[in-house]
Amino acid sequence: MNILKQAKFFWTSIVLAIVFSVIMQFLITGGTLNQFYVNTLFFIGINIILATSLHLIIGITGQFSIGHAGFLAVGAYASAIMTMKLGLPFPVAILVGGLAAAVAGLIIGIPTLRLKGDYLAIATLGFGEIVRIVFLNIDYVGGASGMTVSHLTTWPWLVACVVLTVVVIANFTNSTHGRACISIRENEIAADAMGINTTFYKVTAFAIGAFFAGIAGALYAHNFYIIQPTNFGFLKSFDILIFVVLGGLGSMSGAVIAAILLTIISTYLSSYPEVRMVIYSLVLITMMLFRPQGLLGTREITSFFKAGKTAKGGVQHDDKKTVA
Amino acid sequence: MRKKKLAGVFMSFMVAAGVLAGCNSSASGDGEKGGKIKIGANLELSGGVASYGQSAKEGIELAIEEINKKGINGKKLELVTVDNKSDAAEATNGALKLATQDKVVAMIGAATSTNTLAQVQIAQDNKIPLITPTATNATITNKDGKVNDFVFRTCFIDPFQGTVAANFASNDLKVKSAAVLIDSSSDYSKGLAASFKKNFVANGGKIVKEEAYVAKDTDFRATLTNIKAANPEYIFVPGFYEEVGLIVKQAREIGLNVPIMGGDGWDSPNLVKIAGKDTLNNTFITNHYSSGDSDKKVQDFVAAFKAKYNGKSPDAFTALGYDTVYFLADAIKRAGSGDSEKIRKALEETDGLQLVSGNVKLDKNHDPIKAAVILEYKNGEQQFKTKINP
Amino acid sequence: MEVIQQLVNGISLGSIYALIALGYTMVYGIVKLINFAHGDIFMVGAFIGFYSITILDLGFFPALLISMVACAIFGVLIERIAYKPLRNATRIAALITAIGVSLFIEYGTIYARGAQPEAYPDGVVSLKSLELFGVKISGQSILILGTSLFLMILLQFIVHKTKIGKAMRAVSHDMDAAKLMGINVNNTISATFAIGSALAGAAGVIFGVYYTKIEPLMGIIPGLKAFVAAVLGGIGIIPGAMAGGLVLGVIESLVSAAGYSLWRDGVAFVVLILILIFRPAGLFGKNIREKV
Amino acid sequence: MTTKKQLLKVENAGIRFGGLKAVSDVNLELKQGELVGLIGPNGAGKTTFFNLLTGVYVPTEGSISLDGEKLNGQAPYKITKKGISRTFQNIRLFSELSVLDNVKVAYHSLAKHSMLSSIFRLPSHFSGEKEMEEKAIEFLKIFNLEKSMHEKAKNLPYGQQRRLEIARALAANPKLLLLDEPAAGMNPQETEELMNLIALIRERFSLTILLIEHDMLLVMGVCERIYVLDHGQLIADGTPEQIRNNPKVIEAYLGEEVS
Repeated sequence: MNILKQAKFFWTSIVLAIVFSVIMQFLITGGTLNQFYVNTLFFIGINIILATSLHLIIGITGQFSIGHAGFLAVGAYASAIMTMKLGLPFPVAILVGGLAAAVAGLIIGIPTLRLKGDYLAIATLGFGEIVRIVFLNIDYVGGASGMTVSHLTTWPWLVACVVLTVVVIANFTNSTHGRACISIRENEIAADAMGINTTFYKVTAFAIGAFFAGIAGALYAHNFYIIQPTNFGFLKSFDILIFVVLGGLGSMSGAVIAAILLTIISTYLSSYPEVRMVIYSLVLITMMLFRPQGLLGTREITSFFKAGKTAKGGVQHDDKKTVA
Repeated sequence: MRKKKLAGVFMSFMVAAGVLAGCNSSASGDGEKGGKIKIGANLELSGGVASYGQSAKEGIELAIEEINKKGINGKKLELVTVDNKSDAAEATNGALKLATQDKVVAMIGAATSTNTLAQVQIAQDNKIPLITPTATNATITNKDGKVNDFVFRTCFIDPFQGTVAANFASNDLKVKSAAVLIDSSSDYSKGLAASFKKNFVANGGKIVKEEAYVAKDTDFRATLTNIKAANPEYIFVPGFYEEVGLIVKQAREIGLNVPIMGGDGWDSPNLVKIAGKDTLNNTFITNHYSSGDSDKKVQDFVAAFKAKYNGKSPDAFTALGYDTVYFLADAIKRAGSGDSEKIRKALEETDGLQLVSGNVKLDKNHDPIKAAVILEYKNGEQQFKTKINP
Repeated sequence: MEVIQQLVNGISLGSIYALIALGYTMVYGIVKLINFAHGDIFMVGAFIGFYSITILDLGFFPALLISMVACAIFGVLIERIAYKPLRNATRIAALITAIGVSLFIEYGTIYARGAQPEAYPDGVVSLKSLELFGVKISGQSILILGTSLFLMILLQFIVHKTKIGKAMRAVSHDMDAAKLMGINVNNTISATFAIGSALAGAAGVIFGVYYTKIEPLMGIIPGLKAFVAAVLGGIGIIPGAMAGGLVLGVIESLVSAAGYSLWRDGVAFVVLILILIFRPAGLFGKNIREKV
Repeated sequence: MTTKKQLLKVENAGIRFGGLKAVSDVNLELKQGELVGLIGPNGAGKTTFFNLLTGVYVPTEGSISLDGEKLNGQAPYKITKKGISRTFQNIRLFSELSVLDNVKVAYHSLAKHSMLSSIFRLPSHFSGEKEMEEKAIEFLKIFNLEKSMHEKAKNLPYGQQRRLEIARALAANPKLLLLDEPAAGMNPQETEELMNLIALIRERFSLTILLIEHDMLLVMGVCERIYVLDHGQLIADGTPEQIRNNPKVIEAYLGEEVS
């Protein structure tokens, strides 16, 4: 693709994003959107960050991690300590949240990423639970009863973080480094034989994914007033995993759309408490039965508008050994 | 290709915004309209502690049904329930929905402290009274010495129960050594344990062992074996009946036969079912009322509840949920309208209101002051031992 | 003495994990699916046992049997409806479906009967407790151990001596080859789900008798623990699941005994991760090299 | 040719899996620019030997060195960077990636732009990616694959997939190219084209090539020297003519036609 055109489109997208967020900002401050919608938007934004960050790990690099809530927790707690205990400004907290989660990603990634498939999944699941239990036992952050956090997440910060996440992960994916990650997903042995430092890229993808999950954690902590270890159990990890798989493994726009849709569905259903989770689970089951490849399959949403161009990414669906 | 993904993201954003904006236009108006007063309930109806929220909800619904038979100031209560999935984020979202979407005049808060704390700021910002039936964290009503003027609770957090229990252990049971087993996920449990320890030691007793568990644990044998090894004469377990039932049962099983005592969190017929009648002998609780009490209020509540829910017995969450509605209804009545500010003021002025869980008067922190009674379990029945006024 | 008491505690707990873990491991061995709904079948088993005892007024063993049969049927239904159509899809799709099924069972039960706990009646099993060298072993512990051991031996017998057991092993070894050899793969997989679910159902009833309290979400944590146990022992390996369950139960008891009950689950997961790193195929597993 | 510099030296290399000796005591030397064949009956350990050379397996005995530098125990990607690149017996393309991207992946270790430059789309990213793309297309042209460069690799016909694998291996800029049965499953015409191609790239990139092949005709036709592996051990080496007449080789292939 023409490089100049690519750059031009990149900047157009950024401008569009700014225009969109400014309009939304007006709607918010003008009161057209009430707090409930604003908060739902915040929730969607946080989920988008989580979905794209896990997409990088599972969808692109093919490393089956189901402990993502652990990174969310690390980011949430680290950032909350920054603002609530040390009195540092929110931007610093966001950054620290991301970095702390990235470090956690490195710590868990380096020993476990040599594991494959289900074993990696189990190890990451265990890691997520360990993180939760560690926070449960630290009185400094309130132990089991949690830690109250001020509401500091604002729309501009949210948009900035979402855009940053999406742009960084998209840019990473669409570069030789992203291709290296995809090659690991497609065939690790061949990738190795082609000179790709597979360990390095697996750990890198893991750390980048963890970094953004940590940022999501910072936004989460400062939006919902309180954080508690039980909020970050393995069921939370499953929620994030569901975004990625339901959207279509390997499709970033799929993950984003799934995050948006499922957040809206779940919010809408909260008014029907009796049947909420029953319907939600049925939606999940039916979706997977009728579209096991996810909403968008391996494609990006743009490939539906432009024919004849192969999409990048996606895993083979005929090969059972690829994933998991 | 990358930018196309971005385009996708923005499009999705737009779609989402569109959907949301669409909903907005259908938002309902005032909370007091057409002879109805809208109140909201934001409870744990799914997720980890769904049993708490569901119990509370049953009590709330029963109370509303009863109140609507007569009406308040000629109006009826309309309940809007949202499920917070036992998750703070969802609780925030739910509270915002109740406050800004359904425009309720008052909200009944979550059953646990976390999920209630997630709503406190919203109640304050939107100036809508929030009453939690069972959340015990002190900071809910009073943060850094400042009272959250729109936030109230029906349950009892006063360390008074711990004091009463400690005095009872020292003076009546005449024990010198005690073990404490705390539910570390509950501030209520921690608070009771702290005041118990302080008073028990002041009375010349000795805490020989301190152990902890987390709500929803099921196997306490190892911990109890540890406690047994320390050889206490008495065990203080200020937890909730779901775990306490198992704790008492397992303690007796491993031959730990000393008196066990707890607080109002024990109070549930399910406690007897879980622990068993015989095993529950030689256990004591502090409570605000005694359901074996001939108190008509209590008896009527239990009977009405059983009638509505096919013979099911109410538990502490149900009773407090039920009480919360009456607490609120009383305030609405006195406020004379569905105006949130007036309701807030009326709630604050509550004094001597007779509820199932006792006679309620609020202290300056919006926490109720109730008398305490000590009850003993004998063959599965609560027997009144003594009553202590604060 | 105290240590022995703790070991007894741990083994009782562990044998429940082991019973649940068996189902996990069998299903994984044959369709390579982490069946997250398995813990919920355990919960359903506990409730069926409860209703058999309270409403039908049955004793422990009839209730156990009814629960096992009902769970077997339930397990097969789940497999046929939710998993079979996905047999050729990615395994992650099947995993998400399993999560969906798990949520559906949990919240379907809550929808049907509410989320509040239920308590097994007293005296379902009236066995005297045993005092051995100052260690008190409750009658229920002995019953649990006995029943679990019996079921495990029965399972070993089924897997190794019967036709269906041989078919299971063949299918888990190589599904396509088994198909070529005339084995009815669908039925074999269903049988695996049936047996695994029956064991979970049995575990549910035993759990109910031992711990009294049952509730719709009770399957989540034991399910996760049993899964860890299956991995500890080497997932797909039947004796491994038993050993893994017992080891996990004992570890948990010892950690609690050491006074770190809040770290109990953490230690279990740390052990899990260490095992995975240093012996990825589990205690009983063989490392298999990928062919290049 | 005989005066050329030695490139690969394998001394007493071997590996055992548990008690099983899969390959043992292999001594082998390749000089720069040579095209050498490695043959042997099924299960003789040919692919295992390739795996030893490329670091997939770590030799349990002996040593392997390239250009005098010891390779034992190095990670596969490092060995690739040092100049050994390979194809696989069972094709291992990145099947969901486009043909072009498959080649670009192999070119990755030569990329000049850093991860940060890609993430922030700095000028070096664009120039780096551009250079990569041009190079990759160049390789595809050699293999006559440029027309289908935007196809997914898995959608290529079988013969083209084989060719793509070689193109990809070549893009990693090897000194030594290891081809594991490149003609497997090809018809005679395709095989011949492939052989011409191999000769061409060998000239053009001054490559040394080690070739595993089942098709004896092909091996005898193009290779200058041949090593024969049986039961994990080298049983013979020499010119095609010598191999053809070696009784040990005939014995090893007993039942198989040595054409």
